[in-house]
This record gives sequence, C-alpha cells and structure tokens, in this order.
Amino acid sequence: MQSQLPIYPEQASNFAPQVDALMLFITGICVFFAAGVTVAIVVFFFKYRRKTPDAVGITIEEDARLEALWMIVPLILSMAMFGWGAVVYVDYRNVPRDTLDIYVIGKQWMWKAQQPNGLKEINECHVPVGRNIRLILSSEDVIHDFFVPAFRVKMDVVPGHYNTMWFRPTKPGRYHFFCSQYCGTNHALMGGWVTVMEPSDYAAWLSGSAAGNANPVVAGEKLFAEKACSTCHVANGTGRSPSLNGVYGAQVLLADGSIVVADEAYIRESILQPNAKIVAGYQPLMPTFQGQLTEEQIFALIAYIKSLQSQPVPATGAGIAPPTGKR
Amino acid sequence: MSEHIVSPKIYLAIFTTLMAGTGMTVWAAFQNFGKFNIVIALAIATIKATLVVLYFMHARYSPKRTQLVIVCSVFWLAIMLSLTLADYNTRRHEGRLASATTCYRA
Amino acid sequence: MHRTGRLYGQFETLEQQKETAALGMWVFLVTEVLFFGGLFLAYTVNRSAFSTAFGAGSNTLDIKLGGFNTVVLIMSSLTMAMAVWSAQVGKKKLVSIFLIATLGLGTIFLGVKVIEYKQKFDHHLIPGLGFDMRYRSEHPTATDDPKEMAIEKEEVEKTFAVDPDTNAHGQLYFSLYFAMTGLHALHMIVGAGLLVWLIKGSFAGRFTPQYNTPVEIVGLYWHFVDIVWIYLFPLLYLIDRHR
Amino acid sequence: MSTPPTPVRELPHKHYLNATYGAGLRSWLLTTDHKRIALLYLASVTVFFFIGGVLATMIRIHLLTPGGALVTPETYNKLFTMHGVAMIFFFLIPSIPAVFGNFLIPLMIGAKDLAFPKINLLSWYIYVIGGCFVLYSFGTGGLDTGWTFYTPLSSVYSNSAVTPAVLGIFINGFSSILTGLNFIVTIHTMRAPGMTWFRLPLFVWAHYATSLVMILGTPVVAITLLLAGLERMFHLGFFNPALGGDPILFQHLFWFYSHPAVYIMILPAMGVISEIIPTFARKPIFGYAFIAGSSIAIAVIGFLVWAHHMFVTGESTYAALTFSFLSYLVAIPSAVKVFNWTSTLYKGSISWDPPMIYALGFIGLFVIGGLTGLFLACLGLDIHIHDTYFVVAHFHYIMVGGAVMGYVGGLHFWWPKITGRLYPRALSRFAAVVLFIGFNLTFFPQFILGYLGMPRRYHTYPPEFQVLNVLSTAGASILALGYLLPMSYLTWSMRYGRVAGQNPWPATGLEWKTDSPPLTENFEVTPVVTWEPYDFKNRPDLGLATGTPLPAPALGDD
Ligand code: HEA
Ligand code: HEA
Ligand code: HEC
Ligand code: CUA
Ligand SMILES: [Cu+2]
Repeated sequence: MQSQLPIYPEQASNFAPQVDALMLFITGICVFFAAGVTVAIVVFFFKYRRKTPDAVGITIEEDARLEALWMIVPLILSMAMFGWGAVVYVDYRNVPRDTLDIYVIGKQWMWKAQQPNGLKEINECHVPVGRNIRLILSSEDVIHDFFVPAFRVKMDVVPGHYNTMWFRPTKPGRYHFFCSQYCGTNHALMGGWVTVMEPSDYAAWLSGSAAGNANPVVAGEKLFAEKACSTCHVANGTGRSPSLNGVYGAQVLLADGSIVVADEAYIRESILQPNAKIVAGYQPLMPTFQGQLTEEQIFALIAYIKSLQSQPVPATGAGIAPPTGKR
Repeated sequence: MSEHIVSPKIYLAIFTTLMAGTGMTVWAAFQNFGKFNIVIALAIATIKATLVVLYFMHARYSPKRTQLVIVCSVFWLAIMLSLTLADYNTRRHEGRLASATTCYRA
Repeated sequence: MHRTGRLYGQFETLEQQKETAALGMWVFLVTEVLFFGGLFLAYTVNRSAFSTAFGAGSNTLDIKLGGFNTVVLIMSSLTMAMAVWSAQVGKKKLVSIFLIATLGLGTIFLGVKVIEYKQKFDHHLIPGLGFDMRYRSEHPTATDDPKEMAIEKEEVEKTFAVDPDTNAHGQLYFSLYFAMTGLHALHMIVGAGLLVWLIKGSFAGRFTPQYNTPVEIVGLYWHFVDIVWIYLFPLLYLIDRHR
Repeated sequence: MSTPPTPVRELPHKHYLNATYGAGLRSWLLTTDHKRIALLYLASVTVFFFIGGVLATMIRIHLLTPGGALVTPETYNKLFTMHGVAMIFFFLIPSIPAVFGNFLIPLMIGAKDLAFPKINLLSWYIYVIGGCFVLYSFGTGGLDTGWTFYTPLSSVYSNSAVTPAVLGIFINGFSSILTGLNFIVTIHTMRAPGMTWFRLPLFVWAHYATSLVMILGTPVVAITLLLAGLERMFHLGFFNPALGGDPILFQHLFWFYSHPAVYIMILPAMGVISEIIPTFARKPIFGYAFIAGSSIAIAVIGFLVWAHHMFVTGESTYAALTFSFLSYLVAIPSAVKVFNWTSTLYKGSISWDPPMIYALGFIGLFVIGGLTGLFLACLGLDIHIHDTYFVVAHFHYIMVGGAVMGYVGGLHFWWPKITGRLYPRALSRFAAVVLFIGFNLTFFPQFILGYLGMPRRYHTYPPEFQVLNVLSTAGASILALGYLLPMSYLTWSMRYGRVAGQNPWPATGLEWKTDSPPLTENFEVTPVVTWEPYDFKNRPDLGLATGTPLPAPALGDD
C-alpha cells in the first residue's frame, strides 16, 4: 500500500494537512532545542575535559537575565504551539452545519455504523468525498475509540455519553480505522475500513444496497405515532406541548432561563428524562420513555425529529439527511 | 516552642457555637432556599470546621508552617474539585444524559 | 536508634521531637483531606447529575439519629480538647477522665451508626443486595405510623415519576453513603484504639505539662474526624429536607 | 582526568552493615536504620524491575511479527498491563525516593535518621504487602486492564484478577504517602546547624517537591482504586454507566494522581543529576536557586494539567484548552533545569567518570522525552497521536531514558558510599554507552510508528508496521544487555571492588564527610555546615587545587 518506510500516513482529510503542518512546526522548535542542548553538551564535554586530577572548574556567577531569557523564549514558543494546536482542536470539536451524519456504535469487539438511510455496516464505513461527515458515537459496553490515521482524527466512544467527531474526506480510497482505546481481549482486532467514494458512487452504493424500509426517518415517523408522541406534539404547536417542527438545531429557552441547543443529546435526553430540562412556558407533563425504547429506536426518533424542518423535507431517496441550517 | 494553652472557657464557647451551628444547619435544611440550600449548608459546615481547626486544633496559635500546611490541604482540594467540575460544567450538556445542570423540582 | 527516656535517638531535644511529631500529624491530615476529597468529588458529580434520587435517598435517613450523632461527636471533640488542656496544666486525673469520656462518646457514635446500618439493611437499601427504593414504603412494619408511610410512598412514587432510574441512582447515593460513612467509621475505630492506648498511658501518669505530645497528636486526629462528620452530616442527611 | 589515585584502604571497622544490630536476617527485618531500609527497598524494587523487564522482553518478542509471535491476545494484554503496573507502581515510583532518598536525605542534611524511623520501616512492610497482593494477582490469572484501570473495563468487563491488584496498589499507596510524609517532616525539622534551606543539596530539594506530590496525590488514587475495587466486588455503580456512574469521573480522579505521579518519577532523577553534574564538572551548579525553585514549581503546576490525558474523551473544549495551556507552563521549569545543567558544564573541569556519562545520557534522553511531551500537549496534534506508539515512545524516553538512567547513574555515584567499594570503571562506561544506544534503537522507531497510526496495546498490527517493530525489538535486546551489565558488575564489586574511602570523587555533600559505608548514627558528632553547596574552592578538605575564594556567599542564609 505504501512505500517501505513512510514517516507519515496518507493525507486524506481536511485535517491531515493541518495536523502534519503542526507536526512539522513543533518538530522544528523541538529539534532546535534538542540540537542546541546536545551540541553544547558534546562540545563542553570534550573541550573542558579535566586536565589534571585536582583541577577545579571556573566558577561562573549566576545571571538572572540569562535565566529570564531561557524562561521567556521557551514560553513564547510554547504559546505558539499551544495557540496553533488550539485552533485545529477547536475546529475539530465544533462541528460545521451541513454534515452527513453516521451513527457509529462500538461494542466488544466490533463496530456498527448506520448510514443516514438506515443502511447498516459492520466494521466498514462508506462516506462520500468532499462532504462534511459527522460520526455520532456511542458504546454498548466499555470505552472504545474510533481512529482513522489517514484522516488524523480520533474520538473516544464512551458508554453513557454521546461523542461526536467530524472530518471531510478529500481523497477517495480505502483507509484503515482502528479502535484506539484499550477495550479488552480483541482490542487489536477491532478495526475496519473507511471507504471514501465519489458522491455519485456513494449515492449509487446507498440505493443499491436496498435500504428500503430501514430508513430511520420512516421508522421514526412510525414510532412517533406508535408511542403516542403525536398525541401531544402536534405540528402546529397548539396545546400543552411544544411543536417539534424545526426544533432540531434551534436554540431552546428553558424554564430556568438557560438556553440550550437542541442537538441529538438534548433530544435524546428529552425523550429519556423529559423533566431534566423543561422548555420555558410548558409544564413537565411528558412521561419518560426510559426503558421503553431501544438505542436504535431512539436513533430513529431523533432522525425523524431532525427531518421535521419547516421547509419541506427533501426527497429521502438518496438517504442523505437534509442540511440543518439553524445551528 | 512555648505552647499556647487555650482556656476551657474558650473551648466551651466554641462548643456552644458548634452546637448552635448544628441546629442552624438542620433548621436551614427544612426551609426552601432553592439552589441556596446546599450553599448555606456548606457555608455553615465550613464555619464550624474552621472553628474546630482554629481552636480545638490550636491552629490559631500554631507556627506559620502549620498554618501553611492547612492552607495547602484546602488549596489542593480546591484544585481537584474546581478543575474537574470546570470540565463537567462547561460541557455542552452532552455530558451525561441527565446533565450536571439538572435541578430537582417536585 | 537508642531511646533516652522520652527522647528518641534521632532527635537532639524534646522540643524538636514534639515539633516534629505535630508537623508529622498535620501532614498526615493533609493526606486525609485529599483521601476523603476523592469521595467528595465523586459525591458532587453524582449528586448534581441525579439530585432527585439523591434527595430521595437522603430522605430515608433518620435525621434524629444523624443529628444526635453530630452532637455526640462534637461533644467528644470538646472532651478531647479538654483532655489536652488537662495534660498541659498538669491535672493528671482529669486527663484520664476526659479521655475516657471521649472514648465513651466515640463508642456511642459507632453504636448509633450500627443501628442506622441495620435499618438500611432491613429496608433493602444496601447496594447490590436486592436494593429497592420502594421496599420501605411497600412493606411497612407494625411500628410504622401509617400516615407517615403514606406520605413516604407518595414521595417515592413522585421520585420514580421524575427519574425512572431512581433505583440505580439511589443505589449510587447509598454506595456513596456507605463508602463515606464507612470510611469515617473506620477512622473512628482507629481513633478509639489510639484513645485506649492514651488512657493506659494516662493511668500510668505519663502525660505532664512537659510531655503531652501523644495526647495532642491524637487530639488533632480526633478533631479531624469530627470535621469530616461536620461535612458528611448536611451532605448526606439534609438533601431536600424541605419537601 | 580521573580521580586522584587512592592508596589501598580498608573498610571502616564499624559501619551500618555490621554494627549495632549485627548482620543477621532479624537485624535487617527489624531495623529502623534508614540506610538499611534503603537497602531493603533496593532489593525489592530490583525484583520488580526484573519482573517488569522480563515482561517487556516478552512484549517485544511477541511484536516481532504482525500476527504476534509468542502468546495469545489475552496473554499479551496481561503482559503489558503487568509490565506497566510492576514498573510504575512497584519499581519507578519507589525507586529513587525510597532507595536513595531514604539512604541519603538524613546524611545530606546531617541528621542521625529520618524523623520517624519506625514509620519508615512500616512503609517498607506496606510496600511488601502491597507487592504480594499484586504478585498474587499476577500469579492467579494475571491482570489485563492496562495500567490505567479504565472503568468499566476494569470494574465490570475484565475477567482477570483485578481485585487483588487494585487492593495491592491501594495498599502500596500508603507506603508512598508515609515515605513522603517522613521526608517532608525530616527536611523541615532535622537539619544540622548551619544547614539552611539554601544550602540544601538540590537532591533534597527535589525530594521535598516529590514528597509534596506523594502526600497530595497518592491519597486520591488510593481512594479511586478502592472505589473501583468496591465497584467490582459489590457491583456498585460509581464509574459504571450502566448503573448511572460515569467512567470519565474515574479518569479525572485517576489522572489527578497519575499525572503528578510522573513527576514523582522524574523529579528525584533530576535531583540525582543535579548532584552528579557539579561534582564531575567540579564547579558550583549554575542557577542553584532556579533549579531548586523549579522543582517546587513542577510539583505545584504538575497538579494542574492532568486532563491532558483526556483530550479525546469528549472533555469540554474549554477544559481541554485550559489543560493544554497549563501543560505548556509545566514544561518551563523543566527547561530551566536543562539549561542550567548545560551551563554548569561550561568552563568546568569535566571528568569522564561513569556517573557523569549516565548523567549526560539522561539529559539527552530526557530532553527528547520531554520535548515529545510538547507534541502530546498540543491539542490539535494529540487528536492524532493519542493512544498510539508515539505516547509509548514519549513516556519510555522520559521514564526509561530519563528516570531509570538517573537511577542507574545514582547507583554508580553513591555505590561507593553505600557499599564502601568501587566498581570497574571502563566496563561501567561501556555499559552506559550500550544502554544509550540500545535505548534509542528500541524507542525511537516507536515515534514514527505512532505517527503512522499504530495504536498502543495491540497484540497484532498491520504488516506495514513490521520493519519498525523489528528495529525496536532488536534495540530491546541491546537494552537488556545494558541493564544486565551494571547489575552484574555492581554485584561483583560488593565483594571484590576496590575500597573507596570517604570521598572518592570527591564531592561536596555532607554524605561524603562520613565513612563509607557510614556508621549507624551517620556521623560521630553532629556536623556544622559552614560552606555553600557545591563549592569546591573553599573546601581545603577535598584536597583539590584551590582557586581564589568566592567573594561572598552567592546565596545568603535565611
Ligand atoms: C516520568 C514520567 C513523565 C514525565 C516527566 C512526563 C512529562 C511530560 N508529559 Fe508525559 N506521559 C507519561 C510520563 C511522563 N510525562 C506517561 C507514562 C504517559 C502515558 C500514560 C498512559 O496513557 O499510559 C504520558 C502521557 C502524556 C500525555 C498524554 C498523551 C495521550 O495519551 O494522548 C501528554 C499530553 O499532554 C504528556 C505531556 C507531557 C509534558 C508536556 C511533559 C513535560 O513535563 C515535559 C517537560 C520537559 C521538556 C519540555 C524538555 C526540556 C526542555 C527543553 C529542552 C527546553 C525547550 C522547551 C520548550 C520549548 C518549552 N504526557
Ligand atoms: C518505569 C517504567 C517502565 C520501564 C522501565 C519500561 C521498560 C521497558 N518497556 Fe515499557 N511500559 C511502561 C513502563 C515502563 N516500561 C508502561 C507504564 C507501559 C504502558 C502499559 C499499558 O499500556 O498499560 C509500557 C508499555 C510498553 C510497551 C507497549 C505495549 C503496548 O502498548 O502494546 C512496550 C513495547 O515495546 C514496552 C517496552 C519496554 C521495554 C523494551 C523496556 C526496557 O527498557 C526494559 C529493559 C529491562 C530489562 C530487559 C530487564 C533487565 C534485564 C533482565 C531482567 C535480564 C533478563 C532479560 C533477558 C534475558 C532479555 N513497554
Ligand atoms: C403527555 C404528553 C407528551 C407525550 C406523549 C410526549 N411528549 Fe414530548 N413533550 C411534552 C411536553 C409538555 C414537553 C415540554 C416540556 C418539557 O420540556 O419537558 C415536551 C418536550 C419534548 C421535547 C423537547 C422539545 C423542545 O422544544 O425542546 C422533545 C424532543 C420531545 N418532547 C419528544 C417527544 C417524543 C419523541 C415523544 C414520543 C416518544 C414525546 N415527546 C411524547 C409532552 C409530551
Ligand atoms: Cu475497542 Cu479497543
Ligand atoms: Cu500527564
């Protein structure tokens, strides 16, 4: 796949060049210091080698200015490293608006991925090139970590938490991904391949792999009726319950005065622990659905609620969730 | 180290204050101060603890070094609590499914 | 190292020895603060996440027993302080009396703790052992006031309505309750052992205005244990009492 | 060029190894003499180093082929876990403090013993008991959670003997706490007349800082592991999300100790280096106050950076920014030390004695290890290299290249004091070079591996990583030789080495002003200190060429 002894992995995402540049920058600074110290030591070592057995070195007065110098210079350079690293990191942690969302579940020792149209894959993940991809990660048992070296991204998959990561693949191809958080016996086998495809190929692949009724939006709509959500949450927002139309991605004012963004985690919490956050102007009437829904059903409900944008939902045929513009 | 002998009178006074503090804690717990119940409880507890340290444990009359030791212990405890909670409290509620800002109402 | 009278061999003077011992105990107490600190952090994080269940758990505790124990422990701190004072002013008899009083109060505290633990056991509130927050209100005993139990039942049901996982989260509360009070009780037991050793010494008349370091050192420890309880009491017993 | 020729001498008639209590086993097991306790520790940490080293060797052999050459996946996981646990908790953390700290601190400050000799002995027994628990867990099913014990893997899912191991580490924590407590109190109250704070050897300063970390951090990990153990035994839910607990809380608590703990490992080694450099450059160390202060600074700031191990756990972005920033701050005091050591060499009279070779090796490897810490502390970069072999290389550079190198250097420096005898010079210099080369060959390739994306704790890896792994394994065998050599000639020298005399190098510290090996009481009469640290010029007793005396004490008394 690669040359004999490469020193960096392939660059296949928007982050890869950034991280590599950062790497070079820090390496530069560090080589400068390491080389400086090493050269000084070697030179002194030979130059001031002891001449006679009872010789004593020449005392040098300490010099506060010198000390200050070698505190301040590394400090400044450190701040440069910190600053640049922070920029990349903040970019990585703040997901852009128009992502294609893929749910990824880790369990000992396999990965399950679910495409927006409900197509499920095991230890494989197909994504279109050039789109912003967001992975929404959850774990069924211990902590795992989704790591794609060619994209220079990784994120822990923590049970009880929803973590997200994003990237934009820039080069079609097949790239290894690994589980990078030790998770027990077959940790090393818990990997697979991310396949980056041209968007047209991706769409073809999606529709080719008969997803049909597994479409989570459809499934979610059905659940929404089955579980009687629709009895309270009516589309025009009249009644004692807020309309869920367009709620996804919007800012919600809560009864205690704070504001939250309605993202997956919030919606999930609203379903499982409705009284944790009460929408301003409403009573805590909603019953909890904890224990009555499987993870997959929750995903489906969330997917459905996400699709409830005020504008007509685009054709779900391609299975790509509509861009949510309100964040 | 010429030691300082604290007179029993002071001890008694402190004891009385501690008792009063205990009473107050219990009383305050049965009032509804909303979010401040916990704050009040901890404030009273801290005052009580301080009195114990200063008088029963003679910290007030101890060498500076001992006082420094005490301050350090509180300081490090504060580091641990504050930096950890700083993480929890600045997460966009994705933290745990019922997040740290949940407040109880019934 | 040889010991000359009360002076251990590594020291030059009694004063140095005393100073060293006191500093040693203080430094030890610092480690204790952080030891309990880890528990307090776990408590804080979980309580803020599951305040409902924590409130419910706290309301099952007996505030009378807890309050009584608080008083007992503060009293024992007073007697301990008085024991130190008696040694400092050379009242040898009083030293013994106050030490015995301290030990007695400490034992009462532990006894009450045993009663409380027993109650929790009867109410199925021991984590991991058929833990059930509803058990108490659904299985009232003859001695229970039916009116109270009805209120309690209502409250428990309310809690479950808000947080259907009350059992899991209440179990967390009780895990912390037992961890914290258990560790505290363990410290009391160690303290009681030290007191027994001191009482023996005081019967032999060892503690004088010149030499009372052991009493003082154990005193520091005892007061520290008291302080821990001063925090544990409101944190564990007094959540959401105003309901 | 070398030490002045020493006339043939004999060991002192009476010293701590033979006098006062005799030399029987009982006299050792009941001793309260800090020097003997140090040797007890020396023996026991060596046992654990051996265990850890054999496990490391097996790891490296297994990784020769992509499919794994030696053992099953379960066993491999146990190998690295037990390797990490043995090396960190039972070798490196106690190594320098409990061996050299114990032996030297009272000697260096002119005291007869530590403040609490019995507690000192107790701490060794606690260590042994903790060690037995851990060995028991190694023996009965091993341990496969990684040395970090992340929950819920360790508390729910692992089938190995986690409980005894966790208890063992919990118990061992108290050994560390008691050692730290003893040091702090001793340094405060037991100094000889004239031994002011700013006349303390830098080794003592470093241990003071280390002790701070020990007493402030260790209790937290103790309680954390206890909770994890209880969780496992009684199915509680502190850290188990299925029961409402939070695994991230465990990580916060664990790293609150375990990051500062890395400074427990490196600060004492830095102290050793700060003794060796001025001794063999024969001039006062450059920037005494800055080196002393930087030890304290590292200990304090070191407590503020722990969550840099958690950058990709989903930690809040603000917290990540804070912790990254603080991680860079903690690098500054380390930089101060490195620069001051280097400047000390300038215009020195540098001998090529073995301890000096080790010390310079330390600086080189520590600098690489420390600088790669800056890569990891960089948020954007850590996303990529977290939990890869880059991290493995980073910490081995610091812990093996730095701390262990410092430890072995310290052994060479104080061996004559401890045993009264010298070891073969040429052979030991050769061993130092072997160590240095073997080390770099083992761990440098791992940086590249890590950046290429090889995750750590992998019993099998894609074939493209093989070349670098083979290099690393080859290095490890050289490295093993580098450790076997000193072990053998140091042992040999205990019996057959040349007698060293009081002060073979010569060095300026108080520990060199008493017999080698020292008396049980350390000094015949309590010494009075009238000279500044590392001052070779105003010390006619050292028998060196004297220059012009210093104009005034560089640092005032306090
Ligand atoms: C003795 C042990 C030791 C020491 C001293 C250090 C020191 C440092 N460590 Fe390391 N570290 C470990 C042992 C150690 N570490 C271990 C065991 C792990 C992995 C744990 C696990 O997950 O299993 C780890 C992991 C680790 C991580 C987490 C990586 C990850 O999992 O993603 C990070 C991230 O910030 C980090 C950073 C640092 C930094 C900034 C320092 C700094 O203190 C270094 C300071 C030193 C220098 C900087 C060099 C000297 C300075 C100069 C030559 C001047 C030039 C300086 C500048 C320009 C600033 N370390
Ligand atoms: C003080 C700490 C310390 C020390 C000294 C070492 C020393 C060594 N370590 Fe280790 N290491 C850790 C701490 C340490 N390590 C930690 C904390 C981990 C992480 C664990 C985890 O992930 O949970 C780790 C993980 C780790 C890994 C990664 C495993 C993985 O992630 O899959 C590797 C792989 O190469 C490795 C190798 C080595 C080697 C070759 C040495 C060599 O330096 C050892 C050389 C020493 C000897 C060889 C012993 C002396 C000689 C003999 C006893 C003679 C007998 C031997 C022969 C005949 C060969 N270590
Ligand atoms: C008995 C009526 C009722 C039922 C049934 C119900 N809800 Fe609700 N829901 C409410 C009320 C009232 C609120 C507003 C108060 C609050 O935030 O809890 C709400 C709030 C929400 C919110 C947050 C809305 C916002 O604007 O932030 C979401 C999301 C939600 N519900 C989803 C669902 C889903 C999915 C179902 C079915 C599985 C459901 N609800 C069933 C009454 C109900
Ligand atoms: Cu999953 Cu490692
Ligand atoms: Cu760290």
